[in-house]
Amino acid sequence: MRGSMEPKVLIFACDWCPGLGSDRAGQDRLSLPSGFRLVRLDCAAQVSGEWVIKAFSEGIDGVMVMGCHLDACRHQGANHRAHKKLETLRWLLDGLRIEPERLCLSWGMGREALPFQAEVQKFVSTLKLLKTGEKA
Amino acid sequence: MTGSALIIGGGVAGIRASLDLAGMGIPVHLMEREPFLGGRLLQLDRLYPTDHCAWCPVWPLLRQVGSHPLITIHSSSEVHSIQEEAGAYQATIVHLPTYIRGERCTGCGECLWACAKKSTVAGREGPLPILRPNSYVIPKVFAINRNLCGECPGCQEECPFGAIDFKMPQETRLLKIGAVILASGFDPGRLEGLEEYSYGAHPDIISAMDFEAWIAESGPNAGQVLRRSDGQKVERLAFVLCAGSRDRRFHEYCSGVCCMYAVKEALWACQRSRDLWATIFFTDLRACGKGFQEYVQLAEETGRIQFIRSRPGRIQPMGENGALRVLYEDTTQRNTREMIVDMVVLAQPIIPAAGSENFASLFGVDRGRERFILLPDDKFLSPATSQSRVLACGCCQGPADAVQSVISASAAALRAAEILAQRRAA
Amino acid sequence: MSLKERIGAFLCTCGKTLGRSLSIEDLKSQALRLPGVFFCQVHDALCQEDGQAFLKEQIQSFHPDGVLLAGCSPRGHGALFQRLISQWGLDGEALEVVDIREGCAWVHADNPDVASAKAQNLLRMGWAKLSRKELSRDASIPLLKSALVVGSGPAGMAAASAMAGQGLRVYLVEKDGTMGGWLRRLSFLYPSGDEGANILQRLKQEIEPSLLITVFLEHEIAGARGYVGNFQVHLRGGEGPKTIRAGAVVLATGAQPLVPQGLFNYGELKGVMAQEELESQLLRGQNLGGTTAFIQCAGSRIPQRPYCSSICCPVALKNARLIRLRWPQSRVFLLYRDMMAPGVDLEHLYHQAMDAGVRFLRYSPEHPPLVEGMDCVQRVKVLDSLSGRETALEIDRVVLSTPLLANPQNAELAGMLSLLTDDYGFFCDRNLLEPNRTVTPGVYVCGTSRWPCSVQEAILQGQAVAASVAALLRAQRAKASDFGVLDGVKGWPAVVNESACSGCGNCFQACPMKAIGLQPFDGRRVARVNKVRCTGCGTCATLCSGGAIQTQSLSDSMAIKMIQEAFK
Amino acid sequence: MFHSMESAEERTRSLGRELLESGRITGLLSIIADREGTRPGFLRKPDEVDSLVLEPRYLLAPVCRTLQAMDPEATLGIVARGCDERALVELAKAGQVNLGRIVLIGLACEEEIARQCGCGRPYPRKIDVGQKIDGSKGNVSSGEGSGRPGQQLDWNAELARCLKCYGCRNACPLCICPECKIGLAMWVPTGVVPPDVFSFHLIRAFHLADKCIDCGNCQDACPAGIPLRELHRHLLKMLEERLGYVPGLEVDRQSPLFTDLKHGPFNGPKIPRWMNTLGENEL
Repeated sequence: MRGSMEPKVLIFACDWCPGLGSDRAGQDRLSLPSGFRLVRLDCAAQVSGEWVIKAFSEGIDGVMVMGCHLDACRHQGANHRAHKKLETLRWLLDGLRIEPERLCLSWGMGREALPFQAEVQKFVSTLKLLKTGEKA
Repeated sequence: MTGSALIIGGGVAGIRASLDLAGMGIPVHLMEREPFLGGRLLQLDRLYPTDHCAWCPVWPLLRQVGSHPLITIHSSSEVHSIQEEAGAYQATIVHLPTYIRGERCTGCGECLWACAKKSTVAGREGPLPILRPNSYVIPKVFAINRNLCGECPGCQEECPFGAIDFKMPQETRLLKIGAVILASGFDPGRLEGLEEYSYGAHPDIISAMDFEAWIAESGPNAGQVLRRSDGQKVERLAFVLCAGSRDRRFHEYCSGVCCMYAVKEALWACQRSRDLWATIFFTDLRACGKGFQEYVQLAEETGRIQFIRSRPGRIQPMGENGALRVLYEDTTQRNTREMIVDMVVLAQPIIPAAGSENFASLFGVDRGRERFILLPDDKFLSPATSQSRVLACGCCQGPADAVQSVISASAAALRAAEILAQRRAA
Repeated sequence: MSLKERIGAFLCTCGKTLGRSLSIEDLKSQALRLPGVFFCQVHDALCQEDGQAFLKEQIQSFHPDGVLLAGCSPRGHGALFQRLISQWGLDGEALEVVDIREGCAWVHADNPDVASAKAQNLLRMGWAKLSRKELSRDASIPLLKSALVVGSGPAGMAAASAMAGQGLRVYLVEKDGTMGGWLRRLSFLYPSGDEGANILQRLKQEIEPSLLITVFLEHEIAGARGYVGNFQVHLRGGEGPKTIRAGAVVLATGAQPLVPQGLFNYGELKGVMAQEELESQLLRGQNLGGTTAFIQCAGSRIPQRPYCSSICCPVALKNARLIRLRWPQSRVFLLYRDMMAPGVDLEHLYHQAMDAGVRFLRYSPEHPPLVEGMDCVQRVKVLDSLSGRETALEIDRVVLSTPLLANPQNAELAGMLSLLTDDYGFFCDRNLLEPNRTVTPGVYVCGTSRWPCSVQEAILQGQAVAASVAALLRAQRAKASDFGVLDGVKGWPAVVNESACSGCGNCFQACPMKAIGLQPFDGRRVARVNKVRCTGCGTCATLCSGGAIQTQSLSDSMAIKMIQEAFK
Repeated sequence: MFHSMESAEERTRSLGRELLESGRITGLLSIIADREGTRPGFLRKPDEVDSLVLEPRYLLAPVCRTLQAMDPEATLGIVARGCDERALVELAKAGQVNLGRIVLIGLACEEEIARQCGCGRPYPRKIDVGQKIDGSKGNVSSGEGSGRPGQQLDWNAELARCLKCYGCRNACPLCICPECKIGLAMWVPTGVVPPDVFSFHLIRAFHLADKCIDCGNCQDACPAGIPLRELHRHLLKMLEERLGYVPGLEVDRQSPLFTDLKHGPFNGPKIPRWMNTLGENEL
């Protein structure tokens, strides 16, 4: 896979909204970028910064965290904390001059097939731009 | 085992009631006219005032209903007849064929794609005859709507499991029932009667239920707010409340939930298209539930939703697919005005579901104002109807939102449990 | 037991349709290459009877300690398979369902190579997760068949009698000397027009004779400990403190109307009264002839109290009509902003009031009515926003419809039972479709302590709560993981490794469910998870630098391994 | 200069003596110099106080934590510079020290020391000794070299020098975990030098993101002279700009990472605020 243009994307998805979105995308037979792997979670708040960091160190190009929309978290706002925490990590990446765009937070957009597809495609195209930027 | 309960209607009220009853250890027969459970709630996109998607709070309930050992689901079924004997009912339930064998279908969707490709019904517009469970509703199997189906062998050939069977007979089941809970829900009332709003004359004059489906993320436009006539972005949107309710010509009562869902739809429309302005024509803005006033405030804070106390006198299409002219009197300014909008949403009344009439007569239950099921005791000590062993909850006994429905459903379930316990004792 | 040595893999081809977009053979060989996987079976439809039979036969003949199942999305049949394998003597958690249908074959149908490669990765990820899954640590808790009801208003009484009807032992705690709460002070009830006393009587008749209900009058809650199934609630008052053990707690603490001090010259002019004063006058059968003006939204729907108390309009309608009917000579004006009469019955009440000759004037918040008079009220000036005319009404009395305020006690109770209250002090419900449940399992809320509601709705809610409690306490025991964010959703509690815990309290501060505490452990403080409250959101784990607290559904080691396998 | 230095030391000693004589404190924690050399010391008797010195600057907070762990009942006096105080505050938030049993002698840093440290806040909140001087605004210099703003650094080159000696971690007053993740093979591959940028440095920095009190110990401890402080300064800047939070200032102010977007308790099902939060990656 290394060197191929298709970015490697790891998606951490809360099973409530985005998990449903991914299933619906399948049921509608939408075509999605080939390079993504989806990990189902009980809540987006389960994603720890270290996982994201580890993913990067394992050579994954981009990590996407998808959760329910910000005030509809089943766990009384756990995703608020997740949002801040991962935002901090983005600042940290920025500080080390690693593109923070590699970590994408998406709240509440992944519930339906089409928005899910749109989110993933958007992220993948961003990553492609980054790649070409590196090449150039 | 003593008597079991029959719950009529697989909407959120029926689901809640059956879960509570089963939880109390009482076998439940849950009967739904449609092939799938979920009722009206699953036709909604979002719920006010928390803006949760309608699906998320429901699917754990559905999953429980689907897997509960004490709950028997009779989908696409109807009550054929009732015999009363010795303090119990003998119900005959007709299970209409879905032409897809539940035990064989895995929901792989092959038939759907086959149908889309091969269907012999030439030039058919609109929906496919094959109904797909909208991601894991219960039961998880597909169904065929015979009225739309041309009975070509297309899907049969494609189905890997031979689940499709056009010869599927209709089954009748005999149930012994100790108590009945009516949860047959509501139907959106017809709007054709209101000439002044020329509903049907113009594609952009649309009912609220349709509008919600139209702008839903899962809807045909993936969440964009477009005109039905020419697919252009909607920039000026008008909601007309009390269209057909609080109106002596049609329904004198207030449909209870329109104010709030209009606000909700306005909010979501505004969120989904950044350059949309909405006007809500109201009579009394009945926002009197937990968090409702704040929800209305939220709408006001957007600055893109204005509230006008008025009931428009006329809605005129300007040309074939042109814009719409709304003539109204602003009752607080006391002057008649007109407003040109791209789309008008009519908040249609909530009326008892078509079936409820039938059920009422079957069980000999009285109906009160406006043909809603009558609760003589006014729910004061129980949600019992004129027949002591028949209870009612949800919208069949008056307009109710999701919260009120589940509350009345649980209360009905409790009462049913008491009735059955008395039978046990007797 | 951490690493699974005997994993059985099953591939479901969904009627060979998956074979079209990905190579099942490669997938099978991949599976067999995975450490610990000692057999791999392919089947066309595991979810069907024959498939289930096949699964059963395989599992019971080979006795794997973990099952790796690749097929449709776990959301599809995951719960079913879990139930099945737990019936066949395996831990339901020893199952990992890998979604190679929705998330792989179907979305990459156009590109079989990609789909196959991805399916293999997904399978490896599933294996990684399964093989590192600890045996689920859960707690089994006893469920006492008793419930404690706080407050004996209509909601509390209804709940108590209904729960007793379901065979539960009920303790009804009331801070006053008699039962009934506000119901005692109400004359007639809308919409039916029953007498309040009559309803109260009927409720009492169900409670007093019951052997299962103990009523503690003049008692209050002093403190509460424990969790669902086994709360210990301390009472004060009466003849000394006592402690009640109950499986569930029902809060029906009610609410009280705002005393409109300083509003519309209340307290300064005679004849300006609050709605409940009018109620008692009606009860006493006082003469209310002459002219009456009702002013709605007195102290509500204003910036400092923005909510609508929702019962004031119907109450005013009911009383206004009552006055008109009893004293035909009387004149009654109703000054409102929006007439909150939703539904069939209330709208009907509205019409009845109109027909009875009540005059309605709509005022706008910008121009509230002016109440005038010397020491006794004489006139109300109001600008009718509909006619635009300012009218001065010569009146004998003004009735202010004031909102219900949350019981000040609520905050204290919320603290004891770690509940959430909204900005106004009413209890928060857990979820839109579970209106009477709180975020604390086993604690329920009904009536006006949740939100202002009519007596009728309060009783209904009381019965609704009773149904939930009866269902909850039916079993002898329950598992901690049964209490997730919603009923029917598992909430696997987080687990703490005390030796690695620094006691820094990040988890305890951040936990959105208030499920974590700090407690001594050989000389230091370490985090302790309340297994019932915890819903497994994982916030704690992500904020623990030392990795001392972990979620069971996806621990760090599982996650890392999955990440490493994702693109192998 | 030297004169005022003298008097600062004298003043500190007299304060320390008073505290010891009054019996308010069990002992005084400070830097001491005697024939055995200069080191952190714990003075129990008033007459020992003569050995107290102020230089060199050395972070005493971790020592204080150790002492309290040994004897929780003791009340400790401590000569605290700004960094000491901030460290103690953060440690107190993390339940590691008990401020109730600590008496601070607030020491404002001399200009020279402040400059050497490139300290942004070279003074405690309550100053008993010395004059408050403004901290340096800009970025600190790595070593004595000329200051370079963090954004311009070539981090790959900088971090390539890392020897993985864990000096940065060991020197950090706020690294309190019994098991440190960057020591575990699960997180940081063992036997790789320089360590993988992501796992080693990012995890370390991330853990301190909302705790770092900018004492500079990590950077001073680094034998490879990696300007680690630049990284933390950047984080602190963002933290202050976006979340209005500065670690180490108030004991009762919890880290924003523990709360909702709208600070304060989340009130269950409530009115959504998606209007300004949905889909945005900015706070």
